[in-house]
Amino acid sequence: MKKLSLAKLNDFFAAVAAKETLYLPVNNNVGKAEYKKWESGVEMSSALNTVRSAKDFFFPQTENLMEFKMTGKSVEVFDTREECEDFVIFGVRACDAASFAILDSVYLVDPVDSYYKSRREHGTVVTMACSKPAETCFCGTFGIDAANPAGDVTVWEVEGAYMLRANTEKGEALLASVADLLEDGCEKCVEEAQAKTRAILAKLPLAGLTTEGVGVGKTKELFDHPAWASLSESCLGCGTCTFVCPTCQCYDVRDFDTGNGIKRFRCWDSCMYSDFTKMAHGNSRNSQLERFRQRFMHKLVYYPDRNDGTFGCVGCGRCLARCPISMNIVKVMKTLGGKN
Amino acid sequence: MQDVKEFRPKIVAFCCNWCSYAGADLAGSARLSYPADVKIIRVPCSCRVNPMFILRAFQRGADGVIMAGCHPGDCHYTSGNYFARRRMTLLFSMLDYLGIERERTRVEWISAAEGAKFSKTMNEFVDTITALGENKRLEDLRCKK
Amino acid sequence: MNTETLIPYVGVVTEITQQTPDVKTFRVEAPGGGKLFEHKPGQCAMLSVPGISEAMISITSSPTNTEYMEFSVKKCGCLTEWLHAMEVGQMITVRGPYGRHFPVYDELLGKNLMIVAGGIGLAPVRSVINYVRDNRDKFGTVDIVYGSRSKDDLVYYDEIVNEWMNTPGFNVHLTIDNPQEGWDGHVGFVPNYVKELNPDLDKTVLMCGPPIMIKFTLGGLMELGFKKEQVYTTMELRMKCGIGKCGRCNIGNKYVCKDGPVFRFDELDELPNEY
Amino acid sequence: MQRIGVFICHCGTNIAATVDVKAVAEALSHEPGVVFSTDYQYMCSESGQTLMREAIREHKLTGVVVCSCSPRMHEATFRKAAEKEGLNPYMVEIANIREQVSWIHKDMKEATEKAVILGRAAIAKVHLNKPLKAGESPVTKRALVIGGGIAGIQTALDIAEAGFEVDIVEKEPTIGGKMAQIDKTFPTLDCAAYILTPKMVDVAQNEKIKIFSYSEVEAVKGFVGNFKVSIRKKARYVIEDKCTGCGLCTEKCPQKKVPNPFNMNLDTRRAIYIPFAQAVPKVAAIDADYCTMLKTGKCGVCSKICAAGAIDYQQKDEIVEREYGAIVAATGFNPLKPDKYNEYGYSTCPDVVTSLELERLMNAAGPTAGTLLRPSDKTHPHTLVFVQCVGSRCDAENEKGKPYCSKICCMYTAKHAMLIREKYPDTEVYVFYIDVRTPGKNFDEFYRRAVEQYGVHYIKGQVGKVVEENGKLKVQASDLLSGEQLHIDADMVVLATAVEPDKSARGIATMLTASMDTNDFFTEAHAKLRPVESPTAGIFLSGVCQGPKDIPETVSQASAAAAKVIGLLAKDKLTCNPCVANSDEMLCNGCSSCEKVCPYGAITYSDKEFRGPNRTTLIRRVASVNEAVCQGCGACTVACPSGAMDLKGFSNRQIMAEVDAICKM
Amino acid sequence: MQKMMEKRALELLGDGTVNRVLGWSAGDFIYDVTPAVFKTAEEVQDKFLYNDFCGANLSKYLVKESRKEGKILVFLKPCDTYSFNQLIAEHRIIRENIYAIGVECFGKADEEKLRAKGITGITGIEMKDGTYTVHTVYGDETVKAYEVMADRCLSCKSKKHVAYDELLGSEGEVVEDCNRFDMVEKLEAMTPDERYEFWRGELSRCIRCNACRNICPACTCEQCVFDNPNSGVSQKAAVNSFEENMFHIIRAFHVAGRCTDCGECSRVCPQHIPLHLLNRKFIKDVNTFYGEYQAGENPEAKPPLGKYEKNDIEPGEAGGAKA
Repeated sequence: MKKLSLAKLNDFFAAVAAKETLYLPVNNNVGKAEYKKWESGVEMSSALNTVRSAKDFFFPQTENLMEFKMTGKSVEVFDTREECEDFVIFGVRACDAASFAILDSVYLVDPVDSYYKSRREHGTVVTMACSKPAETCFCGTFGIDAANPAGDVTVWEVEGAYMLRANTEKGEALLASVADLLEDGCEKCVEEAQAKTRAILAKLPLAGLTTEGVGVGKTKELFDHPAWASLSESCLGCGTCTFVCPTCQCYDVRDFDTGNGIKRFRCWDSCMYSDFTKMAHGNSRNSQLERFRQRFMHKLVYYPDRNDGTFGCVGCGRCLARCPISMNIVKVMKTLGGKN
Repeated sequence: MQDVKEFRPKIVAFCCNWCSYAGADLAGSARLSYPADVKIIRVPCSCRVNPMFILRAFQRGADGVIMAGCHPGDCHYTSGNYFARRRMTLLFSMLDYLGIERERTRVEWISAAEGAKFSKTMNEFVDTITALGENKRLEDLRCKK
Repeated sequence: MNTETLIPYVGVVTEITQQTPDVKTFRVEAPGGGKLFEHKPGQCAMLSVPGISEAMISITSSPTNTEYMEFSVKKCGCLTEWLHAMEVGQMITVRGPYGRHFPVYDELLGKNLMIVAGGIGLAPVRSVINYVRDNRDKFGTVDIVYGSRSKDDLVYYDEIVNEWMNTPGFNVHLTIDNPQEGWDGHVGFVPNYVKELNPDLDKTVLMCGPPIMIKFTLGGLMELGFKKEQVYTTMELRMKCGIGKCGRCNIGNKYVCKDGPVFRFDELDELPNEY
Repeated sequence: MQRIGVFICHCGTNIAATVDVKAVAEALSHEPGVVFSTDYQYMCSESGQTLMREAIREHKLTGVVVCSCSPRMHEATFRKAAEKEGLNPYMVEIANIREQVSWIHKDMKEATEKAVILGRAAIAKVHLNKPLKAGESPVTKRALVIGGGIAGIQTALDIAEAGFEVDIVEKEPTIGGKMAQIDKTFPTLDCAAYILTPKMVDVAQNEKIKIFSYSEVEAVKGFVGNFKVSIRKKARYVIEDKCTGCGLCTEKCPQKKVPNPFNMNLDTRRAIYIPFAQAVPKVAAIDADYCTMLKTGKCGVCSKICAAGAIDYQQKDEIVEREYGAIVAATGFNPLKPDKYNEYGYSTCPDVVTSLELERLMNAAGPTAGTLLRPSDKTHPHTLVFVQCVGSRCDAENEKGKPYCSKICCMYTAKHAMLIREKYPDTEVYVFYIDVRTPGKNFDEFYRRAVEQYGVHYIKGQVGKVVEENGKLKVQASDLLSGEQLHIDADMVVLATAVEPDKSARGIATMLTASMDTNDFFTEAHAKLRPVESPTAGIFLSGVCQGPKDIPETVSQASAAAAKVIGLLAKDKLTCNPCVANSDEMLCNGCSSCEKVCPYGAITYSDKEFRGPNRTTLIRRVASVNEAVCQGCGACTVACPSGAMDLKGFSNRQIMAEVDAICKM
Repeated sequence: MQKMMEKRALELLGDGTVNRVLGWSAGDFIYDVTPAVFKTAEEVQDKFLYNDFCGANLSKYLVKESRKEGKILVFLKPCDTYSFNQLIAEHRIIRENIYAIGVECFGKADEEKLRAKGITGITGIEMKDGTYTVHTVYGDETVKAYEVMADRCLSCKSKKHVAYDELLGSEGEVVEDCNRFDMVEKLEAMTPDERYEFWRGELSRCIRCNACRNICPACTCEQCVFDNPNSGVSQKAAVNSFEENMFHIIRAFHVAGRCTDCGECSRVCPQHIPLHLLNRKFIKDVNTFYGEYQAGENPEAKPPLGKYEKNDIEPGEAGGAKA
């Protein structure tokens, strides 16, 4: 455990940023937190979390995959990816940190997605324990401890200082590189801070939310559940929940004809979109009910089925705050039998 | 000497078949020149010009887009240019509102008999766009070499 | 397998055969000749014309063919239209192979097989048929029940008549939906024909065709006493990435492109009913 | 993937001198889909077309791009050639590398580059072209002629002669037009009335011709072969069928002080009148502005004396709907009113007259019964000064006049001068001119007779000022040849005022959707090759409405227009423009946005059943386009937010493909 | 109000006038209200809610719902009635299948404004006399309703219902000086460079979730051009600044003259982009150039882009550098 006096916070950021790109939550022009590159003068946001999740760092909304040149009947392929450089993300919350494991379970299993892998290898995640969770938080439901997030380094804020704990080699290396700014940390202070946070977590309205009714082996039982009709009824079929979700990982691959060649890129896609499963000979999910069901079944049943019971949701609460019609995974879980 | 390549704008001109395209033909017959930077796309009527085409041109690298049609009241289809006029008025105002240079887009009414006006308009427009320089605010970097 | 899974190979189309009015078979080779990669019967590859689209197409040639791969494509949608319009010498991109193959290396060994196919559905199982022909000693008898709307819609007709029908141990049963001049073979739908044929229960069935055919054939087989464990099918669902990541082909806890497209019917029972 | 052939035309040296045609052919040969690319001397020639047809056959072309002159010139030529070879004509696109490249650019490199880019755009478009099939529409076998002057009369007679029905709509109570007002005609000096009135009678007697006199075109709908026209028959308060034209009413009407426009308001007529003795139809009309009965309800003289009982003070304007296959504009002209030319004193001095006024003053049926008398004091003028080009050939900046030459003034002035000198040898006649223009059969001879035989003083120079002083018109002028300033005391000054299109022409052009030039003359489809057709299909041009003309020219053009109309009406069916709007029902929302901007009412809606998700059915309101009525403007395509409405031949994708090709870096 | 609405809903369901009720359904927190179709009296009694957080415009749901079997009751706030009328004008909803009850509205609250005040961990809100008492896990907070009123409601254009079968509560008036164009004017007064920076700053946050489009009662296309692979302009993500601009310009253009200024686009934007400022620009321009026009006010009125005047302003005279 190391300690960083908040007075030295800027020096710390400067030192990290001197070696690699440092990203941290910053308030944008409408006062909402988003990850931005640290530069001198940039202040960290005090918001609980960013509007968009931290998945962007490893799974950006759009990314170029390759290019093609077509002349006459011939086709040439060019791998145009840019080399990924080392970077640090500072201030990731427990929920988002947990989401990386979920993304890994998709992108790092065979066949490995090299685009994702490269960014994952080059990124160091510094997490920040929560001290003021919101009513929309329910990470505890999925066994995530907001007071003790994962990540390469974990940070707790205690009076006037950050306590930092390296959890991985990458984390050790990061702390070592700024060792001259750090002092010895205080385990007890961290425990106190954690206790405080956990006390608040227990009082949150969704603290008692359980995963009863969903999870492994529930496919047959839930797929034809009558509640899907009313749950999905007012869904707009937009991609808001998907795009703010830290664990949604579906993508589309598209080609763009620049006039001088074809750029093939991938971009986020949403299973809520009506064309998600549209193919040349039809669409296997024609109604919003089917699409809505897919999204929640995937997170709450199919994913756990494939991943030893781990849920595809980390309880960050973004979809609760952002859904235009306030339909969300909590309402779904409760309707399907979850207790609160 | 600096090795600066002279800026030659790319200009797309949408011309209605009945008046302005014929005006361009007349400019040609009369050998009234205008810069080669102007390339004409023939449309049946100015009302065929979709704002999407104009944005598309900017995306693909145009530096200026001009739409030319029959004089109001002279539309071959009676009313096409009146609708086009409203559409373009609103679109141009919106582009301006977004801070995109107002001068990059223009509408002119040029009749089949106005070869001279066609040539003059195109010369002027090329000058305007050359002075403005490259379109940066509505560019799509993917389409640039 | 290509390490950069999304980056395709470039292949040259060296021969185009018009199979039916809306199906063409494309022979694809590496630019320097030879196959782009090895595959197993039932696997798919992602064909693409950059700027048009990508589509998952089953590899219809047998892995025993050492010179080239073949893809049979039915015209439906912009990519397939493009492919149908192209000429020999055109390059396209190919990546793969993807998906689970028919278990010709283990479970099917020594078995009597019955292949049931409808329309373009013969394409994915053709690789099995020719693999079995080339490894005749490893398998038992092969019954092929194949039907289409009309005689003109039967794919690989010449190959069926000239080669499959002359292969020892092979029994080919062709049918078309409606009577047609110049056709003296069986007339009727595939599911009914299968029932008429009343196959022995020792057969393992590989099935591919339109969903309605699959549904009724399966029902018929169950009635005859077949078990779902004896019946395999291959599913055509639009797959985008082919590597189980993009999420499009997810059904229940399976990804068709990774866990399929070949499934045994008892496995499909586990899945929600949306395939 | 299309198989495209590209053909670069040299157009002799018209293109090849500025554009490296070989380089263009070479560059375009590498474009996707191009399987054949070549250049040729004259693509539009028989052998050029053969070259194209052979290539279509040999290379199994599915699309053709011709880089040549404007598509307005030869698109039809090349499309026809392609069609002969079995290729759908709409698979042919033209890249305009003459009018838009070689004729306006000098630098070969630049011109060649641009030609390549325009060629690429055409290729990109052809890739998305689809074979189009033209529909057919029936032809209403009747023509409408707007204007009953000599142009309209001749056109109508010729059309009727061919056996087709013709309606003439004339805004005045009689046909005859300007020619009826003219005394003698140049260069033969025969009497206008002698040659015009028999034609007017022919018109009246021809069963195929129906005259709507004192009527105006109110609205025009439809399209070539199928026009629907509303004609407003203005109330003339005289029942046409009953009036015998006896003229008694026009003598007994107590309201005598009505200016007489037929005599250029140089005398007066009654409130009920027949414009002139030979009027056709010879039916009286009441001038509502002056009729005491209509204004005050007290009088009724005409009604009382009319034995035929033809007077109807209650008559109202009547709208008649008629259908036509073709419409001829013969709206004619008016002499410019020179009231802006204060220097000539027209507005202030009664003895300054226009040439047409002079015609009336010399006409036996005119206000002076043919004796030339000064309007001011009815005395015989001894010195006359003619001023040429009043309002003609003005600088563009001059807002009073017209930039063009009115063409007929030189000749009629020579005629006037000659007639005056002939009849009144004691008069001195001066003509001030800029140039004397006499191109025409026997024209120059005629002019020379005026100068040589009749001693008319032709002075190249301009009149600066005309002022009235003690009954004389003091004319200040300059003689450009001698450089002298001249002062002439004239008794009369005659202004050869410019010819300008009739004021009604613009409104009519708008209704006909025919285009006009800046001077309000109708634009012809092609200045040389299609001079009697408007660019708008089914609209033809006859007489001065297209540009200044003398009588023989007018008559020739009138007959030419008639020939074109006859050619059109002789067809039973017309091929429609296949480049029409098309609604994709799967995308249509039925919101009616498109319908609101369609000028032809070509879009209708209906409820249709569609397959919804999972075997449900949905009923949706969707648009459909009447292809025979749609003219293909494309207004609907932009009004449609969903992109359901598109235009064949100019689809969104096609235009964007052109944009892409042109802007390509 | 909620009581009255519930009562009418139960009555109309009970007497068979309607077979469904389109309203708002209570959520876990007081503000997370979901539009819902209630089919039974029990559902209404159980879940029906009308409070200061019922901002969602229900009119668009009628595109689907009015095509179903039987009549549906819908509750419409004043601004929703404009969208309702506009949808009728465009033949998108079937009026005969709808029983519309106008409900009064004095402005809706924006929970984002509570969050902006640092209020979090909300466990309940009590609303009384224009004051909200917010219970949170961190203690109670009180705020005045107007402090957290949605921006769109602060510049409400009309409290008048332009269409209904029945009205509950009081009828309001069109707000003459609603100041809704203030921000547009402010932007217009900026230099082009400033405007460009402003919009880049806003639109660059777009994640193309399509929430603005999908909530918009004017965007009811069977398939949006941006979703149609055959349109040539389909986009799935805002790949770069051009595509961000393109999408929002074209979307605004497509709803120009049709947008009723209900403000839903800005309400739902997860990135808080003030999208309504684009629509309002068009509304303001239409008013200035072609005379006052309020979409949805009169379903018979010809839309400004569906008509013209011979002496309309020339494009060259619109916008441009301010003198």
